[in-house]
Amino acid sequence: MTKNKAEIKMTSLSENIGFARMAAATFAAQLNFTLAEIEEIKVAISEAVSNCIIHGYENRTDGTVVLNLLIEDNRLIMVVEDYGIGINDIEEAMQPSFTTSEERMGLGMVFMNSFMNEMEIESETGKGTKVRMVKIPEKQE
Amino acid sequence: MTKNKAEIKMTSLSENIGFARMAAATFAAQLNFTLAEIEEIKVAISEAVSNCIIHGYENRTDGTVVLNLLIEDNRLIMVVEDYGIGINDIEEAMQPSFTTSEERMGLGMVFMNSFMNEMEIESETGKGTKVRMVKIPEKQE
Amino acid sequence: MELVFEKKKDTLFVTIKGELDLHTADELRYKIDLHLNNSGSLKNMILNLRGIDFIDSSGLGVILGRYKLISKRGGKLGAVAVSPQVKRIFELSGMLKLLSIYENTDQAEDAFDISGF
Amino acid sequence: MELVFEKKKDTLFVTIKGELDLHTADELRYKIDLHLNNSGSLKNMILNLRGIDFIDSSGLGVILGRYKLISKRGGKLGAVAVSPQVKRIFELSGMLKLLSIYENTDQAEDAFDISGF
Ligand SMILES: Nc1ncnc2c1ncn2[C@@H]1O[C@H](COP(=O)(O)OP(=O)(O)O)[C@@H](O)[C@H]1O
Ligand SMILES: Nc1ncnc2c1ncn2[C@@H]1O[C@H](COP(=O)(O)OP(=O)(O)O)[C@@H](O)[C@H]1O
Repeated sequence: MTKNKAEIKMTSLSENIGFARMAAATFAAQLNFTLAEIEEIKVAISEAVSNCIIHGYENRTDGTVVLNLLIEDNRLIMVVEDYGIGINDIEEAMQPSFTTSEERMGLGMVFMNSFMNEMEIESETGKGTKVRMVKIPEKQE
Repeated sequence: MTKNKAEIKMTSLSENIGFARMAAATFAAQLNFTLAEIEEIKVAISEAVSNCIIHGYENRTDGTVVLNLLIEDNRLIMVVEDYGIGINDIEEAMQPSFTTSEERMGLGMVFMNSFMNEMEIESETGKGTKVRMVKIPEKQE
Repeated sequence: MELVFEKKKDTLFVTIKGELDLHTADELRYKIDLHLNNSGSLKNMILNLRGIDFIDSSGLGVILGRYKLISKRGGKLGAVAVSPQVKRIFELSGMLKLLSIYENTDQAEDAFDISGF
Repeated sequence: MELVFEKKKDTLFVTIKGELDLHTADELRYKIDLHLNNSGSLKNMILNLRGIDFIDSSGLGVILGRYKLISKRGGKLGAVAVSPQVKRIFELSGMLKLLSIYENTDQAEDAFDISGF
């Protein structure tokens, strides 16, 4: 498997979080990931897509969440994007336990960071947010 | 679940047939389908995506297959599209056991037709092919 | 997600099956709180997580919120059949310090002093 | 897809696990044909399909092709542990007329006259 690409555009409905997870896990299975690594991928995608829905679109269900999956050079690259409210201060948002929602814990970014080899965020207020994550199988083929 | 939509664009690689199947099955699970119906959906998607790869792109791996999934009024609508060679004579192509590949059986369209409530094909030679399928859960909620 | 509730003495047993994410979090929160609110005598909670296929920070948030409710009543929180995956999530989030983990229901019942009920 | 091959007298047993579609069809075709070509004495084939999670017309095509090879040798094709899903696919395609279905390996071995080998 040298190069493969899938782009998924989906409605900002919470039903689609599980769908995104399953899609990412199935796509990732083309690489030599362990089951534990697949679980990590599922958590990272779940956090990223949930953030688009809760924060980016403030739970509106008429938004679009885009999940880009790419396999290249034995690495999985996942980009999750929304066209929602954006993040004012990315550094602040990345702080463990920082959250703008009262009932939440500010752990989403912590999990993405812990479970992925690379993670970076681009965002523009009022335009939207893009999270790029890279996962490399620990056991090389 | 009133309305939900997902669009998946993927490379024309045979690895992605299983991916498309899993994505369609997971998305479909939002409706009240039986396990047998989910299996039928998997077969129909498998046939449609395989056709894009083998016939539409003649096994070239640089094409794009688009899978559109839509849930509306308790129906699952699936559209599978390629931008490949197209079909000259759709009526002929739909005939059971008609095939243009020596090693194949001409059963793909038969399975799509048998397993879906509706199926229709649009195609233009040199432009590509679009298969639209509708599946309605037999047990209504 | 499937939920089974059971009361033993002052402890609420909750068996959770399925995936625990943003989509299912509201239902879990609502249904546990219904039991806690309906019965002021409930102090402790034990979660049976054997059937949990997935949990993320949204699911964890519900558990943490319930921990806070129970703490206010002077009760404690236990979890049974915690998979390595879930344990890791508990660890990263600091939840591991807030709850006790048991191999099986019997052990949890012993620890919560409700065996034989 | 996982394949296990076993020879008993003039019969090739093939146990197939996994998903049988365009992506795995080539491998299945190649590996069965390798066994058939390496051993001219093989006449019959019995497929154990207990582990088949999925099959579509591409997978079916491989089976039909092998049926033809075997028929040329005067042999016959059997299948064991055929799920309702797979059976329906066999039915729609006409394959059901070409092969015999058995509940389990013992029954198939009896029918193919290779028990005890
Ligand atoms: N897609 C997004 N759009 C807008 N804001 C976001 C997005 N993702 C994260 N944020 C901001 O970053 C904060 C921290 O996110 P996170 O670590 O996932 O924790 P939580 O979701 O629990 O708040 C959020 O509370 C929110 O303010
Ligand atoms: N996406 C497509 N692009 C071009 N031709 C197609 C496409 N799908 C089907 N066809 C044509 O229709 C024929 C019948 O298709 P099908 O019933 O699926 O059988 P098979 O795939 O076994 O040939 C194919 O052999 C091919 O000529």
